[in-house]
This record gives sequence, C-alpha cells and structure tokens, in this order.
Amino acid sequence: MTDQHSKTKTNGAGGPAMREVRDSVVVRFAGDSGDGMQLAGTQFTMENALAGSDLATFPDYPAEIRAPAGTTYGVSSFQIHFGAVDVKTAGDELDVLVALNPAALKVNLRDLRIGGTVVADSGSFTARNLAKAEYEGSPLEDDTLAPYQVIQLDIGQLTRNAVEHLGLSSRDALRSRNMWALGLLLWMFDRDKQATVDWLRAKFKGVESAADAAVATLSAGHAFGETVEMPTKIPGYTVSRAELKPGLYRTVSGSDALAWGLVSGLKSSGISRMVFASYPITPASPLLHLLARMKELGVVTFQAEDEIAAACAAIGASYAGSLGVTSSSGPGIALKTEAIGLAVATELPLVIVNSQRGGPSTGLPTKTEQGDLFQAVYGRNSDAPVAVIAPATPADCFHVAREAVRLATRYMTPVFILTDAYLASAAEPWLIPDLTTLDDYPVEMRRDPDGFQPYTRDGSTLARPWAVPGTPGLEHRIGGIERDSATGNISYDPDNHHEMTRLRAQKIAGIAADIPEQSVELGPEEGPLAVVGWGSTYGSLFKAVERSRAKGMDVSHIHLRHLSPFPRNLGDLLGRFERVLVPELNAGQLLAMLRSTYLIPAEGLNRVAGRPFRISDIEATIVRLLETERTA
Amino acid sequence: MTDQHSKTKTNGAGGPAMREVRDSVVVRFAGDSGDGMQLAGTQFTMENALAGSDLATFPDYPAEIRAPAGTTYGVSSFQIHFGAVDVKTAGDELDVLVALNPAALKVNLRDLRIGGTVVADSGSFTARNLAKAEYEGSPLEDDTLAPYQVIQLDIGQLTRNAVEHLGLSSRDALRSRNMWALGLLLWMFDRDKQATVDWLRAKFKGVESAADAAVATLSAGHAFGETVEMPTKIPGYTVSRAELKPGLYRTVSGSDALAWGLVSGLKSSGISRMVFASYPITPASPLLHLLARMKELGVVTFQAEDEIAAACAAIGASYAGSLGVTSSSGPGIALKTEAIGLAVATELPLVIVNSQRGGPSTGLPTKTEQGDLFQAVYGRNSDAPVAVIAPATPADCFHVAREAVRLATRYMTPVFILTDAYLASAAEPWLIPDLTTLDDYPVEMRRDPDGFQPYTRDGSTLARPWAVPGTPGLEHRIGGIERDSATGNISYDPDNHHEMTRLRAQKIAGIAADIPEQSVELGPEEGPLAVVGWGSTYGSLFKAVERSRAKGMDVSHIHLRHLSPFPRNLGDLLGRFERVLVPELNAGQLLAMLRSTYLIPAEGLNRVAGRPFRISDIEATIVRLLETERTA
Amino acid sequence: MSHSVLPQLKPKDFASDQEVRWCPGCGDYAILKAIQKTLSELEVPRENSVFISGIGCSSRFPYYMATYGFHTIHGRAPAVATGTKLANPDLDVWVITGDGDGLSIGGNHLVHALRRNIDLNIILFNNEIYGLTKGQVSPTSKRGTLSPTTPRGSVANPISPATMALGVGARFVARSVDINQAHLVEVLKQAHANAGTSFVEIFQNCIVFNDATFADFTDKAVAKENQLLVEDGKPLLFGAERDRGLRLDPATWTLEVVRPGENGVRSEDVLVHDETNRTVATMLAGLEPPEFPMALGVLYRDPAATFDQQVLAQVEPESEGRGLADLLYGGRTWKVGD
Amino acid sequence: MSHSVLPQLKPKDFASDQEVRWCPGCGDYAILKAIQKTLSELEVPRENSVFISGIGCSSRFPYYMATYGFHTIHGRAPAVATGTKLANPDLDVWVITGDGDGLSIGGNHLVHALRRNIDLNIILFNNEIYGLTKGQVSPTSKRGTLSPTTPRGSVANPISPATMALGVGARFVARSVDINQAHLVEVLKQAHANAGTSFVEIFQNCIVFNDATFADFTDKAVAKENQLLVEDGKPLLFGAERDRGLRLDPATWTLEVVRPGENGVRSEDVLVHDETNRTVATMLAGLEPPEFPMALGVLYRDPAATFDQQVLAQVEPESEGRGLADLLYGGRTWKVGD
Ligand SMILES: Cc1ncc(C[n+]2csc(CCOP(=O)(O)OP(=O)(O)O)c2C)c(N)n1
Ligand SMILES: Cc1ncc(C[n+]2csc(CCOP(=O)(O)OP(=O)(O)O)c2C)c(N)n1
Ligand code: SF4
Ligand code: SF4
Ligand SMILES: [Mg+2]
Ligand SMILES: [Mg+2]
Repeated sequence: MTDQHSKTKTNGAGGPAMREVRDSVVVRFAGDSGDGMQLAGTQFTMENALAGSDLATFPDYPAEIRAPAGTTYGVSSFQIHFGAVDVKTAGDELDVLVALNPAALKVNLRDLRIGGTVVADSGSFTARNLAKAEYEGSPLEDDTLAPYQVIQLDIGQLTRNAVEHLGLSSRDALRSRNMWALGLLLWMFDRDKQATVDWLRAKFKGVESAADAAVATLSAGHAFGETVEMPTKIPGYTVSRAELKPGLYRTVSGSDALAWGLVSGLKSSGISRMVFASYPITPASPLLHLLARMKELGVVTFQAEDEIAAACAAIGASYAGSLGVTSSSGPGIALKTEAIGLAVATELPLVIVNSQRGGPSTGLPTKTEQGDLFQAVYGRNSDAPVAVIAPATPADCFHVAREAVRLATRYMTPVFILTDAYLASAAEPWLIPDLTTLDDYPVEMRRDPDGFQPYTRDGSTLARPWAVPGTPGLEHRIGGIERDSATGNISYDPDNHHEMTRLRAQKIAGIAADIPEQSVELGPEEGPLAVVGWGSTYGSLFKAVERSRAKGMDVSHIHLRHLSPFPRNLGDLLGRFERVLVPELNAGQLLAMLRSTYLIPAEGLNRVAGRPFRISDIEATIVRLLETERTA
Repeated sequence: MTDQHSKTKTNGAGGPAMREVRDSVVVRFAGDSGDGMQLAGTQFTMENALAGSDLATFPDYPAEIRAPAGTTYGVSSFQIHFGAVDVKTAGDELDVLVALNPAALKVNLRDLRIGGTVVADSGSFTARNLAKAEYEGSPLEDDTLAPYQVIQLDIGQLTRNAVEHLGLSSRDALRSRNMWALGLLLWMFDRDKQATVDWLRAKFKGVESAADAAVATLSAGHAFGETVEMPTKIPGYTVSRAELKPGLYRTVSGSDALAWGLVSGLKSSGISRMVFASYPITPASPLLHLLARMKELGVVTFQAEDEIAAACAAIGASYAGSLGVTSSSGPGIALKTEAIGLAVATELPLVIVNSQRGGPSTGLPTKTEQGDLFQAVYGRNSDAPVAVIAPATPADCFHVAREAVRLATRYMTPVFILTDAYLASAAEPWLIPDLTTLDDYPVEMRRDPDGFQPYTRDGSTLARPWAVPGTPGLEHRIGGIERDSATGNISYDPDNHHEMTRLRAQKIAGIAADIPEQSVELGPEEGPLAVVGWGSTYGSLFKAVERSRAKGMDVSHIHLRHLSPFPRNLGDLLGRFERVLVPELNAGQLLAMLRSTYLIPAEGLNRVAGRPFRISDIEATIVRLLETERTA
Repeated sequence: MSHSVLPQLKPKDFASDQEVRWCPGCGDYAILKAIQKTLSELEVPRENSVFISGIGCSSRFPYYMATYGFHTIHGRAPAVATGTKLANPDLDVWVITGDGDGLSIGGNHLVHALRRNIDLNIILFNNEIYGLTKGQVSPTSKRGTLSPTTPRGSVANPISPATMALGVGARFVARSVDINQAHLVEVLKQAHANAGTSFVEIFQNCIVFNDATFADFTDKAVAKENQLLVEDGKPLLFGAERDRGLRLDPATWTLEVVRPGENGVRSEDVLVHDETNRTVATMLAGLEPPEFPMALGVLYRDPAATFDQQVLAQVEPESEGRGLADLLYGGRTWKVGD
Repeated sequence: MSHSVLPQLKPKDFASDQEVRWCPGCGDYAILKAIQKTLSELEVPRENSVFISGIGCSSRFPYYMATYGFHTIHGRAPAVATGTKLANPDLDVWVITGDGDGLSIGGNHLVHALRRNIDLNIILFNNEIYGLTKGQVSPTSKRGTLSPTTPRGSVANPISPATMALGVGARFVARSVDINQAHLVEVLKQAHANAGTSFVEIFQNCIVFNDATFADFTDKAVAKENQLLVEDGKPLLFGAERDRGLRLDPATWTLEVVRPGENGVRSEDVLVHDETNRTVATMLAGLEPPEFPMALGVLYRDPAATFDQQVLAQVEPESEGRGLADLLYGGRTWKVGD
C-alpha cells in the first residue's frame, strides 16, 4: 500500500479465502488517552514481529497528563509500519486507521491515504463526543469519509457482548475495547494472537477474571473478522515475511537502546560505575527512568534539583573516576551550558544526552525536532569544542551511546548525543547483539606519580591523564581558570592561553582520525545529487532515495553520525556531487555547518512542524532538484 | 615612534631646547597594584587630551584584588597612545615604559620596542623585590636592558625629598611616587600639569596636607626633567596636536559610553523606565555600577541572585512595559540562555550586553576575547533567532547601545550587544554628541482593545504589539509553549509551528532592510583583499590597512556592526574582493558565518591570547596574502 | 494608571476562554475556582492583576484567568515577577508555582524573593510530586515515595515549604487546602492584603500520580480532627469539638497536644497564636499528623517595608534632578578648534 | 582503596606549592592555616581529601591545599561534590564556598545538599560581601551597606546562613571565626566527624571591601563579652567571667540575657545547650550583638543516615544479580531464520 505493487491473490492455508497481498502496511490505533492505544499498538507490533515482519513504530501522546475524555487534544495514538520490505520509517500515510472515538477520527483522518480503511467505533459517536471533537454532524453519516473505505462497528457493544458471560460491569467491559480492535486487526493481517494471550495471562496473573475478560474480547474481535456477515466486507491482507538477518530479535525503542548502550559502553570501558545525573523533562525522562532500574549494572541515578546540578554532579562523578552522564532536552541543555564549559576546560569525560524537542523555549515538549545541533556544536561562551554524535534509528542508539562513552573517556571530553522525541519513543526490531563480540575500549586511569602532570597530554589523542582522587601521589588541583599547558596551575600567560585554545580544538579535530570514513548509505559515491542528513530523519531520507532510485533517478543518501568533528573524508565525498540537499527538521543547521566547512552550495529542505519528514516531501524535492539540474 | 617619521628639531618657546618631534607615542605606566598606576595614567591622558592629542588608552589590572606586593601577578598598568595622527589603538609597542618596581619591569619589558625608553625606580630594585619578581640579579646592573635607553632614578628618594618640608612619614611620602613619575613624564612630553593640580586640589579638598604633598611631588618630577644633571640625559619630545573635529570633548570608556547610550536610547524610545538587572561579573560589572548611579535618569538597577534571575527580571520588566536590559560576560550569558529563548518565544524586547572575556569556562576573567559570537547567534535550543550588534570603539558603544534599544523595541526581540574586556575599560576622546539632534524612535504601546490579538503582527516589522499589564481590555496570556500565530493561545498545530518558526526568522532577517548598507571603512569597494572584522579589533584592523595602503598595498577594511542579520549588501560587497581576511580574537567565528552565508573562501587570522591584535601581525598577514596572490 | 470602571465582577468573569486541561479530579480545579472567587470578592480590576507562573501542571494556571498572564520557564516565575514589579509596582502580581517548580529548580529565586520582601503573592501548589512530567518525586515527597526515578523508594528528606520560608526571613507565611474553599479564599485575601512577599502553600491533590497523599488531614472523615486552623490571638485549639490544644513544654522546648480539662490541663495552658512569633510559627509549620494536627491559616505575619517600595524610593527623590546632558557635559571636558 | 602509609603529616604538608594570592590581611589566610592544621591533626591521608569550591576569593582555597582540589564554577560546588561523593563515598569531600557563591547564585544547591544530608563538609566563608568582584553586596550584607551596586545603601534583608540551613533540615550546623584558630579547628574536627552534610559558617574578615563588619564580636576588646561558645550539655553562659547566660522566656517564646545571681536568676534558669533541639538552635542562630552575644560552636547536631549511604545501599544488594545480557535477552524476543 505504501508501495504501488498491491494485488489480490488467492491464499492457501490458514487465512480467509481472499487476502490482498501487500509489501508493507501502515496502521494507526487512535483513541482517547484512557483507551489503551499504546498497549494495543505494542501488542500488534509484537505479533507482527513474531510473524517475521520488519517494522517501525511511532507512539504519539498528548502533552496533557490526562486531558478531559473525548477532546481532540486528549487523543493518543500508536502507529506501526510493517512489512516484507526493509521498513525504515513509521510511514507517511496510513493504510488503516482505527478510531475509537470522534476526536481520534478528527485528529488522524488527514493522515489516511485516499482509499484507505477507517475502522470506527460507531458506538462512541454520540452527540456529546461529536461536540467535544467539534464535529457539526456525525462524520459517519455525512460525506466526510467518502474517499475512504469505512468499517463502522459498535465496538463497545461487541465488547460488552463478548464478556457478557463473565458478569463484568459495563464500565469495566468498555475498558477492553482496545483488545477487541486489536483482535480484529490481527485477523485482518492474518496474525497470530497467542503471544498476546500469553502476555495478558502473565500481566493479569492472580486476577484471572481480568485476564479472562481481555482474552475473551481479543478472541471476539479476531473471530468477528472470520465470521461476520456485514454490509461492509472486512478486507483481509497478507503481508509476507521480511528478509531479516537470522538471529534473535526483540523490539527496541531509542530510549531502551540508549540506556543499554550506555551500560554496555560502561562495561567496555572497564569503569565500575556510571553516575547518571538528570532532572526530569519531556522527552528525556524515560532514559532516567530506565536507568533508575539498572542499579545492579553499576548505574547510580541521581535526580538532581535542576539541570545545572545534574550536569555538575556528572562532572563531579567523572572527576572522581566514574563515568558521568547527564541528560535533558533543549531547555535543560541550555541550562547546562556553563557547566559543560567547565568540563571542556578541565578536560573531563562527560556524556550529554539531548533528547531534542520542539522549540524555542518550552515550545512543543512532546514533539520531535532537530533544533539543537547549533547549541551542541556552537552554544557555549568562548571557543569550547566538544564531540557531537547522533543516532539514526532506535537501534542505532545502542551503538551511538557506546561510541559516546568511548570518545568521552579516550579523549577526556564532553560528548553530545543528539537524539530526539521521535527516536526516544519509536521502536523497531533489533537483532540483539552478542555482547561478547563488542569491542572493548578499556580506560587507563593514571596511577603512577612518576613525572605526573595533570595537563601533559597523550601524544596521539592529546588527552590529559585521568588522575582520580584517592590515588596516592597524584594530588593536584584543576579548575575553570585557564591552566598551564603542563602543570595545570592557573596561568594568565597570553601564549599559554593561545596554545591551550589550539590544543582543545586540535584534540577534538583529531577524533576524525579515530572514526570511520563517511560512507554512502545508498547510491553511488558521486553524481548529480546527494541527500545528506543526520539523526532521526534517517528512515525518511533512505526511503525517499530508495524510491527515487527505483524510479531511475541518480541520487545518493549520506547520513552523518559524527557531527563534530566531521569524518575526515566528508569534504571530498560531498565534493563529488553536483548538488547536495540537506533535509533537516530545523531551519538549516547542519546545512550551515557543511557550507562553512566545505564551501559547497548545499541546499536545505527544512520542515519544523514537530513531526518526522514525509518520505514523499523529500522525494518531491529530489525530483525538483534533478529536474532543475537537467534544465539548468 | 610607532611610525617611522621621528626626527629631532629645535623647539621654539616653552619646552627645553631640543625635543624630538613625534607623530604619536605609546607610554605605559606600570607598578604594583597599590602604586596608583591607573590614577597616573588617567591624569596623563587628561593632560594629553587637553593638549589636543588624539589618544587611546588601555588599563590592565591583575585578576587578584590585591595580590601580595611586588609579585609579577600583582602588577597593574595603564597604557596610553597619543599623538597628532588619528590614534585608533592603544599601540602595539611601547616607546616609554615607566616601571616602579622589578615585577613591573619583568612583566612589561617584552612590549617595549628596541630602542625604547625605560624609566625605572631604582630604589625599588631591592633584593627582596628582585626575588619576588624572580630576577636572579638586578636587570639594572646586567645586560637585560642593553637594547633600551634606561633612565634609572631613585624615585622613592626623590619623592621623599620633595615632601620633606611637609613632615610626612616615609610611608605616606612613598604613596606619591606615581605623582613624581607623572610629573616627569609630563615634562618629557611638554605637557601642562595644571589640570592635574586642579584635580588633586579638588580631590583632597579639606585635607590640604595631602593635596600639598601630591602637588609638591608632581611639581618635583616635572622640575627634575627641566633641571637635572644626570648620567642619563632625559629626552624630551614634541607631539603635536591632532586634527580633531572642533567641538567639546571628553574622554570616554566603553562602559561609560554603553551606560549613557542605553539611557539615551531609553529617552529616544519614550519609555519611562529601564530595569537593568544584572549579577556582578568581571568585566561586566562596571556597567552595573555606573547605571546604579543613574537612578534619576529613569534607571532601576537590580542586583539579582544570579544571572538567570537577572535575565528573567529584565524580561518581566519588559513584559510590564519597561525597557528590560541584562548584562554579563560569557559564563553568565551562558546561564541566561534558556531565559533568552523565552524572550524569543514571547517576543519581548530585551537588550543583552555581553562583555566578552577569555574562556572557556572561567577562563581569563580580566582579559579580552571575541569568543561569544557563536553563543549570541547560535547558542540556544532550537531555532531562536535574535539580533546581534557589536561596538567597534569605546565611543561607538554609545551609538550601538542606542541601536540596540531601537531594534529591541521596534522588533520586539532580544538584541545582543557584544562588547569586551578591552572596550569596557579602554578610553578615547569623544566629541560629545548634541543629544537634541539624535533621532528619536518613540515606541507605541498597544492601547486599543479593538481587534487586539497578542500575536497579530505589524505588516512591515513583523513585530507583535507590546500590550502591557495594566491596560484595560488587553488582558491576554503569553508563554513559552508554542503560540497560535494570531491569538497567542497554546497551539500544538504542526503547520502553525512551522509558520511561527518561519516568522521568527523572517522578523529578524527583515531587520536588514532597516539598517544601513555595509560601508567600507578604508580603501576601495573592490580589489584583491578585504580585511573584515567586528567589535573591538577595529583600531588594529584600521591601522593595519591604513599602513599597508600607505605602503602601496591594495587592501580595504570592512568592519561589521551588525552581525545578525548581516547588512543586506554584505554578500555583494564581499564578492567584489578576491580574498577576504577575517581577523578575530577567537578561533574563527565570524569567519564561519561569512563562509556559510556567502560561500566565500574567507580566511581567518586568529589569535586567542587575551589581548588586542598587534597591528603588525595583521600587516604581516596582509603582506603575505597579497604576495601569495601575486605569486599564485 | 487608569482603570476601567467595571461593574462588580463575578468569579466567572475571571475565567478565560481557554479550556481547562487538567486531569479530571485534579485539585487544581478547586484552587482555580477559589482564586477566581477571591479576585471577584476583592473587586480588583482585571487589567491590574497579573499571574506569572513557571512550568508544571500548576503553572498552566495563568491560561485560565481572564487577567494578564505569563507562563514563563521552569522555576523562574519569582524572578520574572520581580522584574514586573520593579517596572510597575502598582500591579497586583501573583506568582503561581508548584513544589517542583518553586522548591526544586526554582528554590533559590523563591528564597531571594522572600528575603527581599518584594510585594508578590506567591502561591505554591504542593502536591508532593512532579505532575506534568509524570510522577517523579519532588523536594516535598515523603521519604520512601515510589516513583519512576525512585523505584526502590526515595531516600531524601522532604523540605517543608513553610519552614523553609520562615528560615529565610519570609514575613507572611500561610497554608491552606485545595478543597476547603472558604478557608482558602480567606487565606488568599489575607495574602493579598499583605504588602511584601506573601507566601501561601496550598496542599493540592494530584489524583493521578500522588492521590491521597494528604488524606490524613484532608479526608472528610479526619479533617476536623487533624486540622488546626490558626487565628491570631486565638488559642491553638483543634478537633471537631475544639477539645484539644497545643501547649509548650518548656523543659524540652517542644509543643505537645493536650486536652484542656483533662490531667490538670487548664484552658490557659493552651498556647495563644501570635502571628508575629517566628519561633512558634516555625514549630507550627513542622507539626504533622498523626502525632499532631496540620496547622493551616496564617502561621506568620509581620509586615515590613517592601523591596519595590524601597528601591523605587531611592529613585524618586531626585527624579527632577540631573539629565543625561548633565552627565555627559559634567565631567572633565575640553574644547577643540572653534 | 589503598592509601599510602605516611608518617604523620604536619600542617605545612597540606600546603601546595602555589603562592597564596589573597590580599594581605585577608581572613582567608587564617582559615587556610586552620584547615591545614585540622587535617594534620585528623591524620587523614592527603590523597583522600578533596576540596571542591565555586568561585570567589574564598573559592581559590583548593589551589593552596596539597590535596586533590577542584575549583569549579560559581555556586555549583555542592552539586559537583555530590557527584564526586556518589562516585566514591570513601573520599573526604570538603566544599569551600562564600556568602555570594553559596547563598546567592548557589543557594539552591546548598539547600538541596543539606536536605539530602549527603556526606560533605560545607565550609562557608562569610565576609558579607563579594570580594573577588570588588565589593558588591551579598545576601548576608547588612541593610544599608554601601557598595558599587547599592550606592544609596542596600535595602534587602540579609539571610542568616545558619538559620536558613536549619530551616531546610540541616543536621549539623556550626559557626566559628577566622581568627580564633583553636575554636575553628575544633569545630572543623566536629564537622569532619559528623556523617552527613556538616555545615560550618566561618565569619571571615574582608579587609579590603568590608573591613571590621564583625568587629562587634570579633574585636579582641569585645570578643569574650560578645561571643557565646556553645557546648552540648553545658549551660549557655558567656562573658569573660561567664557571668551572663541565656534564659527562655516562656511567655514570649524568646531568649533573654540574664545574670545568674542577680534579680533572683538562678544558675538552673540558664538554658543548657541541647545540640538536638532544632528550635533552640534556630533561636541561637538568630541572636546578634549588641543585644545578644553571637553564638558560636556546634549549634545543632542530630545525625541521620546519609544520602550517599542510602543511595548506594539500593545499588549494592543485587549487584551480583542480572547482567546486561539478561536485560537484552530477558524481554520478549523472537527468532528469525536459523
Ligand atoms: C528547564 C526545565 N527543566 C525541566 C522541565 C520539565 N518539567 C516541567 S514541569 C516539571 C515539574 C513540575 O512539578 P511541579 O512544579 O510540582 O508541578 P506540578 O506538575 O506537580 O503541578 C518539570 C521537571 C522544564 N519544562 N524545563
Ligand atoms: C556565572 C558567574 N557569575 C558571576 C561570576 C563573578 N563572580 C565571581 S566570584 C563572585 C562573588 C563572590 O562572592 P563570595 O562567594 O562571597 O566570595 P568572596 O570573594 O567574598 O570570598 C562573583 C559574582 C562568575 N565567576 N561566574
Ligand atoms: S497530573 Fe496530577 S497535578 Fe497534573 S493535572 Fe493531573 S492530577 Fe493534576
Ligand atoms: S578582596 Fe577581601 S576576601 Fe578577597 S582576598 Fe581581598 S581581603 Fe580577602
Ligand atoms: Mg507538584
Ligand atoms: Mg563573600
């Protein structure tokens, strides 16, 4: 459906007689915040994963904790894109929209493709709910839904029917509407429901009646598809297996992967403790919450009184020989600015995770954006270079976190990880890495007092020694006032300051020699057009380039993990393309950096709407650029 | 002496028989922090100004409040460059160094030109003081001073002699050594001492004995030059009058001019009150101190608990219809980052003065640097454009402050003023402007409730209305969450956010239409080389270009006041030069901005040593670039 | 300042047109109603009231008031409000903050507003949790609180907002409860009447993340027994029958609960509330159920000159004095040419 | 942690090779000496002591100690030290701060360190002025102080560091004077002995910008008369002859100065210092000359479990438990291919 190759064929064993075959499908569950959409979505994801689909998911919550029921701003949704093909994004357009109330329909309908399917709970389209959603009349009765296939079902009533025999109250019964809808969708896509049944049984262990009700509802929804006789025929689809690399898989969100990556990095460094100091803020908090439950893995989490204290505590921890990590999103990172300067000056390891969100200021706290690249690279007083890296996908967060730990400890420097609201909650299947095969990068603390000077640098990395309080004979003083380039004592000497400024810059620039050369994700290493991105736009960019190439366009996709310093071959590589398009969810930040560094007339595609790119927008721009190229 | 045209000629009336004639001279008074060097320097400046010299001064203090006497880090100095020619910097090299103790000699000698004159107080070259200055032997006795003309005098003893008849203690007498040295120098340069005598009498009004002592010492120093018979002959010089525009002059430091400019801007805006909220920090504090004494001019100063509170209080004041101004230097500005984002989001006027100093982190608190341009332009979370301007000279601070007030109130935006430690304390003669001829820019607060919406914009400036609490009928709510582009109510709408992001950027970009086109300071508007600078490097750049041009080199000087947005013709202008050299006291910040904006292969000349550029370093680079040009 | 002459406004005239977006059942609704009622009873003009807040569920408050409102950034409302007041001391400025906003990230601004005694009404909605960010512990959370950041229970000691305010020199400290509208409105009026920083802590129920944390003195069943409603000059008696009271034990310098008429306790033994006694106020602020009742009302009040008055008094006297020109020409000047 | 076995170190063994750069006559010199003496008498190994400071004259302190030292940024030393302690609770961590550093910009970090009771020794050099930035008022400056930012006199009420500490739940609060080495060393030893946050305020003379601000109780001539050196379990007597004492007036809940033996005052009437009584400690912290003596020594001490111990106790028990692999493989997984 997201691609053009859908056709109808007769299916052999298992499902209903006629199922359309699709390469990939985008489904969104939408309902009120209290309707359990995240849960239905997560289970649907799991069943698809078990059925061998590749997939990508994108949950979307309201900013309010519990907005009044039935309102448009109280709608919660969960989108999943799954299929036989390499699925890289949660999908531009919906093929199927499940809407459990009018507000959910109102808010989500614009994303449904023409001809797509709406599954609507007609029982919820009451006058009151319609009014709350600001519908004049019922969209189920006027021509609002004319361009779509509509399956109206009184899911509330069907759910009540399903659990009638269990003697539940109507209120309790209605809580399971999500399970009924899930059951129906599992049927539609010919998916098993056993994993969900098992999960429900485990979840409600001890409360068998609740488990029974949920399972009964799920089964009822599933059975309905099989047996129904209805004015609207319910379509069935076959989405075949993806060709995933063999191995053991799980789904992983960016937050999970980041947390695990940090822990894995900690192990690889050989440092015994991570002090993760943070202050709650959307969408960064989940990382803090996850790590708060990993105490037995050497993680001490500290909810500080504010972001400044969090950054400072992480610095204090690194000073004392732990791995100091701090995390926030834009406004909180802004507050850490001064402290990060101290880490630059004292050359201590520090990992800073920025889960970017819409801004400026409080902005759009739950929405995604790539607006903090400038802040990470340039946003401090004076010349204060740091390393900056960004994950491309939820699973990539694992490796990026490990890389951050490696760079921070090897180069005695702050390292920014720029993730975002999208990556934090989006999920994808993940081939669980064999931890024993990951490269270790053991850290050597300085122990030997002989010839020790706190600012004498390692010849190759230019890092100063990590000399930790408690070590006899290494007593020394460091601080934020400029330091003598060897002894670390306060120095106001002009030439020393010039030299130290140079050394700080050179140390970070030198990282370029220690990271891979920039590769091309897709397409040739030269040509008329390169699409260059960073961070969470990876999937959209990749898909847009893939589709364009499939249509015969000569375009390549380059995706940067390392934003400071850039990979050493980047200038050469970009120089081999006639045009460079830099799509970003900001006003053109990487764009400015590439232009100033390499003096190439790169062009931006900038969308700042709190959401991932649509693949089609990028495709359209590729077409436009290649055409102007031709006609120019 | 700083120029090559020195010669000896017979002088008619007034001074001694033979005085060398010089176009300009650089003198530095140096001594212990307690020796009164700032005072001597200030008076010397005044007498030169009264004698019609153009001049530039540069005081340099130790970071310590009162470092132990005699130490090298306790040395305080005051440099003055004065002359008949257009004096734009405090001078690269010293012609005369007054050193009141060994430490002062030790620290300052490297700046004396070969052949220059040292005036040393030999009485202070005791074993103890020599040791404190880390001299092995006395430099007055070995060949340390061989390359220079040396005038050794026991100034302490001469001072004691001068006040003997007044019955002062030896200790009290020694306090006047600075006056003795000042008297001698006034004689050397054929300057009057009357203004100083008057000033001393006024200062010590009521303590006649102190006044008598100071005047006696001053006169003794002066008389000494006239009458002495000494092994070393004391040279006399004639420095003729500069051709200054006629009018009433005073000397002005950057801090003075900024304070007055802000007040003048306040008057021009018609706003009745300025709330200047700050937190002490070197070198920004003087501005706070000055304004704290201007309460009767409508200025309320507020020493907040920290920089965040200061920025927030200024925002709260602007919200309530005052002019909110906040001020700090790098580390403090870093702390204000989040609050500035709020001002961007709520579109309130805010003037932010950053007195830049050496960094990163605490860095070199008393030393100058241009390291915070990136922070001002790029250093916030998300896309948060603001206006950024920078003064070029102490006097220019006046006009730049006025411009900041104009832009902040007209465009409802934060405006950064990037001054620095050098400008803050450097001084120059200033033709006092006729306040009645300055352009007013009266601010119109919104009063009319009819059709009022807090985010409906002015068609030409794109500014929203300034609607102040207390105004009946305009009650409304604003905040940091993204706002609807008309009503200002919270809006999570994706397209609204995209549009608001665009509007914020366009409003700032639009300022380019409201500021002068970029002019060329010196040289033609096209050619092989432009030297492009900003801020306090003005004098060095101008002089370097002037000298190079005098030597026949084709080079122009362009100096930017407006750094965000750039003047609308800047790209065109720079495009007319084959090469663009961007000297900065940072690692290349304007450089990166020019390269990314205009894609020109501009080159940097970067020196980060806590001091102004030497003119000669820039000249050398100009030569190098023009020569490679020729040979390329 | 010219105020529109308005007919007396009703509480609903202080409600903005924005839909209130707190969770159903949140204590914030009751506080909103109480403040709207307070303003209508105070007969203040709408345009003269300004609500300035930080970030948190509680800090969404200004959007719902038909007055001027500024939803600023996390923890900084007292600082913004200080600037507003220095710009225009005639405004009625209310600061709305939460236990996270006002005591965690914003603790220092609160402290300094209080010590300066700037004329603000600071209303702290204490729900002992971070609501907006989904339930992490705050500086007032009880020890052992389970939360996403303290899955094994919090180990930090909570801060008592009122005690802290008294410790830094606050001159008006009061407490009330979200659901006790009559008491709350009265306390808010007192706060409004006080010149200087009036600090009001409101116990507010977060039904989603910290439900019933104040139940031991707010539950209907126990409220009467466990709330001590203090009044200046009145004995510190409590209980449905007002049969229990507080007495000072001079040996241990502590307060104890006594029943007048029992065990030889006389009515005169019961301490009489003196609003100006900081020591007693501090002890009252520290009492907690179950051993003690929760003290509510104006615990401490001892007005003094406000910061804004004093700062502006230094400005006014000479206002007619020097102009800028005097400054510029007033220094040491010299003439060039002619 | 292996410590070097050292012969007993002398005070000068704790001096670094850096030249001390305070103004001649600054009270900081005396404090430096006292701390070096304290460490030598405590016989702690140099490598185990860490001095962490903010920014200010006082905060230059770590450079002068031959231990580990970290001169951080303005106001943040308690936060940095908290991280250091969570990383390695075995270190002896001293925080050095000033009245500006610790109470103005850094007030909130101090408050939260105190309420958490993390095991730090926080030494606040109170000179009632900003020294390093040349003499502006600080949060402890007396009303009316003339300074570059308050040319017509400051109008804000000063904060009492000790009172504030008590108000936010500090469990060890002490005070001493720069020039009283014996007393200071003893107080510092007590602070060091206390597990949890030990807060010590030292009255320190800034000879350049605020000379003699404490003269009314530190001048030799009046010191004996105007200093009350408190000791647990001992009556609160003072004066060269120890002839005056403090008595509680139960009617007004205030302290009064009495002379035992005169006007019917008995020795037993004089209050006996009880370090664990927060109410009395708060009153003692609030006393000021000339009406009252200045109370010095350990005003309050009531140790409790430290934050670091408790946090790390939650980590340790299961340390031998799950590994990362358990987490990764432990969720819902599925196999692809074979
Ligand atoms: C600088 C910054 N840090 C963190 C946040 C995230 N944040 C928003 S509200 C909040 C806590 C709110 O708690 P409280 O003040 O108690 O308000 P409540 O929601 O409980 O009413 C936090 C941590 C933010 N918006 N800005
Ligand atoms: C972020 C920041 N703001 C301001 C300053 C400037 N500053 C340095 S020390 C200081 C005050 C010091 O006062 P205090 O803590 O009392 O120390 P003292 O010098 O009196 O010992 C200030 C404002 C700074 N270094 N950093
Ligand atoms: S989360 Fe709690 S405090 Fe926030 S609106 Fe909901 S109930 Fe109220
Ligand atoms: S300014 Fe004051 S506190 Fe600072 S070193 Fe000098 S005397 Fe000491
Ligand atoms: Mg709360
Ligand atoms: Mg101080």
